[in-house]
Amino acid sequence: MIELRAVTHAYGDRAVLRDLSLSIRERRVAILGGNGSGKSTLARMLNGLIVPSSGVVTVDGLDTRTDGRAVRQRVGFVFQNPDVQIVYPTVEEDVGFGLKARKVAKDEIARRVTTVLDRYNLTRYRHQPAHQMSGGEKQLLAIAGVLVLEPAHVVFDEPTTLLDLRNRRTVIQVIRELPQKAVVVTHDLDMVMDFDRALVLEEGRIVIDDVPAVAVPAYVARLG
Amino acid sequence: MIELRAVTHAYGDRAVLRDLSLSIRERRVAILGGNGSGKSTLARMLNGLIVPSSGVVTVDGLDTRTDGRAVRQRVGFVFQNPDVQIVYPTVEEDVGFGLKARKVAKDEIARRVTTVLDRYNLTRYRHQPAHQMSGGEKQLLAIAGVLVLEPAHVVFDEPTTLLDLRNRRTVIQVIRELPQKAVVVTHDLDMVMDFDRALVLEEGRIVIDDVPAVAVPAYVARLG
Amino acid sequence: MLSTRDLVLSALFAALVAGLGMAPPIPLGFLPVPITAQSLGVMLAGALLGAKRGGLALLLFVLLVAAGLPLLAGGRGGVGVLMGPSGGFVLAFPVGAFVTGLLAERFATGANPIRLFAVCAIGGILAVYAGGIPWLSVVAGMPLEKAALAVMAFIPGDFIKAGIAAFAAAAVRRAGVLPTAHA
Amino acid sequence: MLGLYLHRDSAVHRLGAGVKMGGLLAATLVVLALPGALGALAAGLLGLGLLVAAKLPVGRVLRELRAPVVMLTLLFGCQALLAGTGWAETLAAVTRFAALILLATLMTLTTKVADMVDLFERLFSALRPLGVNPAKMALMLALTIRFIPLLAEQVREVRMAQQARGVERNIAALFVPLLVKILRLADDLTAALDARGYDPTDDGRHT
Ligand SMILES: Nc1ncnc2c1ncn2[C@@H]1O[C@H](COP(=O)(O)OP(=O)(O)OP(=O)(O)O)[C@@H](O)[C@H]1O
Ligand SMILES: Nc1ncnc2c1ncn2[C@@H]1O[C@H](COP(=O)(O)OP(=O)(O)OP(=O)(O)O)[C@@H](O)[C@H]1O
Ligand SMILES: O=C(O)CCCC[C@@H]1SC[C@@H]2NC(=O)N[C@@H]21
Ligand SMILES: [Mg+2]
Ligand SMILES: [Mg+2]
Repeated sequence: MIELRAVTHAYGDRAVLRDLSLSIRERRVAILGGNGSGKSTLARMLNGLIVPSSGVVTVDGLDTRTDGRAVRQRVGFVFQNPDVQIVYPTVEEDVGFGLKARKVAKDEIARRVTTVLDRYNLTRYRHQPAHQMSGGEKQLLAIAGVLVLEPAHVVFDEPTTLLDLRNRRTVIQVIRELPQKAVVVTHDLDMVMDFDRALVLEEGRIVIDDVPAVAVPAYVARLG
Repeated sequence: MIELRAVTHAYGDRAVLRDLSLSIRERRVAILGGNGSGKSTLARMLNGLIVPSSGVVTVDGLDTRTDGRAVRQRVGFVFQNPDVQIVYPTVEEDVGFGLKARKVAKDEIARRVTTVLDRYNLTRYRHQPAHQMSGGEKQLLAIAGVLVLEPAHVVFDEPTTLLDLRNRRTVIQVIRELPQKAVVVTHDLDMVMDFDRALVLEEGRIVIDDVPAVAVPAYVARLG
Repeated sequence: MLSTRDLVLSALFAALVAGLGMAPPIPLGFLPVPITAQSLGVMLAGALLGAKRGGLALLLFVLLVAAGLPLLAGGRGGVGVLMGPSGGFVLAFPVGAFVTGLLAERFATGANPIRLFAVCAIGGILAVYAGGIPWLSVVAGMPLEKAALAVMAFIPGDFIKAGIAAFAAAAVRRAGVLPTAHA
Repeated sequence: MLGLYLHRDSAVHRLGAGVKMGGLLAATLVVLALPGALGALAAGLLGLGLLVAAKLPVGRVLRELRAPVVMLTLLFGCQALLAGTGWAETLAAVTRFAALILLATLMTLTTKVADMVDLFERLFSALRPLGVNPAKMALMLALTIRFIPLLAEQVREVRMAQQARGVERNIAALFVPLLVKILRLADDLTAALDARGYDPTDDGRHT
């Protein structure tokens, strides 16, 4: 469970999240909202990449401020731009990076990398430079690099924005089948219709919090 | 009119456009296609940012290879990633940048910048650092920076990808009302339904060329 | 202690120096050492990242060249090249960036391009030449004075580079995206 | 483009990074110690032999040598013309350095970055008493290699964006946005490393 208590965040003197309190227990939660409403800031807070200016964020009881490291072990994060997420030059090495950082044994790394590459249809790129892959393939690689660590929760920040129809469908399917709990920030309303819950942010406040069947039309209506 | 004759393009030994011939006279033309199909390469060719490996591209009779500079004065370009397009630290300076490069008088610059910021709801950011804006705000800024130059044609490379519903609607409306001719690369099929023509690329070839009412369903069907 | 951000910044600027190697080198004619854009990277790394991270960035670059990556201008690399006549300059790059950074942290923390220029010239030219000249003299079997004199041919180009570095560093400082020098 | 790892199933590929790096170092010293032409010949033959043994595409690898050879010829050739160094000596110098570059290229083409970086990590652990953190050095080396194409892409994009906005050639207008972009990119790259479980306080000791 992820919990926010009276969370406020400001960059300099610009407040972007205002007094949020929230518990996330559902399997699939969408975060919607306009540009600049604070979605990415909130998403990064869920695994301690950003710690709140005031208030507390906990993940399964761990405080992101004091247990950042443990929290990041539990919460995977997939960025909007896969380019920033790729650390090692070739696909195989990159997927293995997180495991290496956790001191997993070499042969165990090789085994888990093989499994995950296979799952996301990346096996034929195994020894290729990651930077030569297309946008969609890079996004899958970024997801593979996170999921190989088997986190308990995964946060996605606009995972489908750069993708074509086919790749978008693949990623939506991947998220749908994920055994983990997932929080997805997106502007793509269609993809969240079967989620368990949708939050709508406006100027750093939650203005709608409901099932998508209610929240999405309400959000669209709000835009006028 | 934009014309391509027997255009081929390769990066190193990787062919991404293959023998394209094409005249664009319509007011609104969409370029569709999967990730890596060559859309951005084609779009960049329309104002001479990339010159073809072989073949000729002309804009209103000017060859992009020999008259690149004049062509770029006629054809504005909005990039997929607004970050690359922003030159100056603050919003106001950045929008004025292109005008300054064209030696427009100072008070005229100020006037036009005011108008364009107003049109795109950016007035309140006028004196703020551009790189601290959210993705969507930056996209609007990038569009403003191009349109303030009043080019004869505008090419957009996925202009709505980072935008929320409201901004997306704004940008679609902006493109709809543009007095200029526009070529739009996009994965957003809804936005091109009222265009005059849609081209679908596949592995560097045009596989569909028709009005959107025909081309879009055919493209979706092709994806299976 | 290096933060994650420090690692990333050093690696990014090491990559920037490698990228500057894509600009074609210009042979001087009377010396087997080319004019290259890479010493501009030395100045930028020092001026923008400070002594520690800037020096580290260039150290990474040198290590990768030593490991055989073709990162020197014109696609050269390997220990062989480092042991060649121009090797002393390359080995002095980290020192150059470190000195530039040290001076920048002391005397050019603002966006004053003249101060930044002076700092880049001392670190990026003096310190780099101090390594390059003796090495050249030994490897090419030239008397030290002759080597020192020949190397003066690089000065005009290096002053231009210091000018570009100073201007760019000043503008970046104004943009307010600069990481603090001692984070 | 960067002559990075090219996967093949060969004995040369399977050799340990340490063996290859040590071999490269030894070969370099020998070549530089031998009289010019002899050293070049020895290194050239060794290089060609390894090239074939590694099952690499010979034409492509030799093509990577073209730019450096042109460069070396200009460098040493001009010197022969102007400073009166002998032609034989010039030829020897060019071929010697070309052969050494070939050996270095083979090293990078047949060794995975991760293995090379592991080697550096082992070497650097000797410097631990001096306060060097070998794991950090290793990660930075890997990151640098990863960032080179990323940066090349940024340069291309910034150049195009400048042109699209009517500025054709302006070094300042290239460097300022490029540097701003790099520094901003650093934020996201840092966040991404942290998100992937990298821990900067980890001193790299295997416990
Ligand atoms: N590092 C930063 N420094 C200063 N301001 C920032 C920073 N990051 C974000 N902001 C500002 O905070 C606000 C919220 O940003 P955030 O990225 O969370 O929005 P978002 O909802 O994800 O928007 P988008 O849909 O465009 O991605 C924006 O107005 C943005 O300009
Ligand atoms: N500068 C470059 N060097 C090498 N290859 C490139 C370069 N730019 C693009 N490519 C490759 O050319 C192909 C076509 O790229 P392009 O950017 O035109 O595709 P696209 O249709 O715009 O894709 P997307 O929908 O993902 O934006 C891709 O496979 C890409 O990897
Ligand atoms: O690529 C190499 O072999 C090393 C080149 C070193 C060039 C030195 S750096 C200082 C001076 N200024 C130049 O332009 N070239 C030399
Ligand atoms: Mg966001
Ligand atoms: Mg594209």
